[in-house]
Amino acid sequence: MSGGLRTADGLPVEKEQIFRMAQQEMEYRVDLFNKLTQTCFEKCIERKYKESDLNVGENSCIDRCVAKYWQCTGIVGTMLGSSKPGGM
Amino acid sequence: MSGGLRTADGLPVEKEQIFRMAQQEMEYRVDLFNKLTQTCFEKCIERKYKESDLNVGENSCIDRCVAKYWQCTGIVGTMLGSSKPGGM
Amino acid sequence: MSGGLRTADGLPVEKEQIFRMAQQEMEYRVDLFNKLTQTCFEKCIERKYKESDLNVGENSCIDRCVAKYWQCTGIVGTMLGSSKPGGM
Amino acid sequence: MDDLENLPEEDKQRMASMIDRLQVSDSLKMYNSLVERCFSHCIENFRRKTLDKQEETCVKRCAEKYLKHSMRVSMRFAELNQGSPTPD
Amino acid sequence: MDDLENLPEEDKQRMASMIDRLQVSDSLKMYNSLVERCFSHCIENFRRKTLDKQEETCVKRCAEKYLKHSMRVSMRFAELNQGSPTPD
Amino acid sequence: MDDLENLPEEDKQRMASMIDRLQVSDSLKMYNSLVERCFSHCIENFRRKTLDKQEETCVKRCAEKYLKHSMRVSMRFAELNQGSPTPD
Repeated sequence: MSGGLRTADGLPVEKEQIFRMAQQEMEYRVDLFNKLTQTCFEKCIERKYKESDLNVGENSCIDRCVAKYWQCTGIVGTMLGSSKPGGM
Repeated sequence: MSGGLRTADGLPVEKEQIFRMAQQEMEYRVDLFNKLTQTCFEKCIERKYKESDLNVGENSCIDRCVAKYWQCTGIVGTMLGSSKPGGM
Repeated sequence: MSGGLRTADGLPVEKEQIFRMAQQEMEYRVDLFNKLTQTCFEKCIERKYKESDLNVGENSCIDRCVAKYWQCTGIVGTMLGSSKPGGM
Repeated sequence: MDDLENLPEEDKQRMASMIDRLQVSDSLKMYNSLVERCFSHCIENFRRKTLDKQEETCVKRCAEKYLKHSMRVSMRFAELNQGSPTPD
Repeated sequence: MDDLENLPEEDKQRMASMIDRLQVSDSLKMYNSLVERCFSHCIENFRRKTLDKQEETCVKRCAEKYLKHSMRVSMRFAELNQGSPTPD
Repeated sequence: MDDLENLPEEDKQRMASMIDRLQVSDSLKMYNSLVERCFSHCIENFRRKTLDKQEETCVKRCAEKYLKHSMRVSMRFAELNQGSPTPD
């Protein structure tokens, strides 16, 4: 707790920024996961709910849906100037 | 401000956790209320907006919608391992 | 750091409130902008995506959509007892 | 949440200020989503940049209905939270 | 995020507590949106204020399916984050 | 918000850092919702796990259109916030 710039909370600026970036990255990943899950549920799961298990068709649809969603994340990320696909 | 474990903010750990849980419980209730309100509006309110008052049919639909939504909260809560219906 | 009421963070109450209000106003504006953008995209942009530019019809639709949305913000704000149209 | 009643005065203040903040945030979000909902339901044509009389009436009734709906939901919700019986 | 491994013990604790908080918030939000989704899909009539057998079954299957779906997405998502190849 | 101009230097820094944080959060959320929107509009079949040429083109145009749309909305929005007149 000596020397260097400090934020309003009394922490060194650099460390505070690392925490903030880690938190934002985690919030980003949670948000991505939630949107992906909801979107693929809409696309792949039959609305009749005849049973509570996923059938073969639903399972393979989910796998492909996740893979395609991931590719879209990469494409849009590149357009927005992000360095790695699916990342910040 | 003496003895015991403290968080980064300098508060005793236990008290800090009580605040955090209280805040999360409140955010949960606000979110539940908002989703319930929006969902029952979609289900019960006629889209024509012929007048600005709720009619008899809409009012009784709202009451039943809230009651049924509450039961669904209980069912899903039980599945997720929550202790009380509608609670955390 | 002398005299006057202080919050849990050790800041004078009044200044802390100014920060809080500024943050809430900014979050409000970001939320308004995002909802406006999404809604006008739904209303104005053709779903075929035949090209990546906006055509003349889409551009003028956007301008009018934003203007009309702003008026709705004013109408609802007045009903909720807000002092200035579109503001807090 | 019974623990909260045993907290000293300064903690109660902190709790009250947290509740305050959540309520302001929530009512600003509600304002924005009310505008979005009524705009989406009521505004269909973008040939002019001002609302016509019919659109304005629609937005007003929509918002009034939503507020009345929300108050009724809130009464029923409070009853359920307290475990009161409700008429069928 | 490699910087995080070099942090001293108290910072790791702070990071762990942040992750904890995010997970609790996220699971409460997920609970609410699961109820909203299954209610919206399954409940169509409001002539009574209690769920009938068919509605209850629908809600249970919907929630179970969503949870199984979510687990599968989560496995695929983890593989993609680690860059593993997936079968076509 | 005029109060802000009278704040001392350290408070201005705190304000700037808050704005920074909001902007990063907001742009990450926007990234996620752009992917969700364009994926939902463009991807309809799940017979393979890679995007075909047509799907890729659709996603790119969708994202480009959304960004251009967003920039136009942002210009109109700024004008309205400053009370400038806009052409009909």
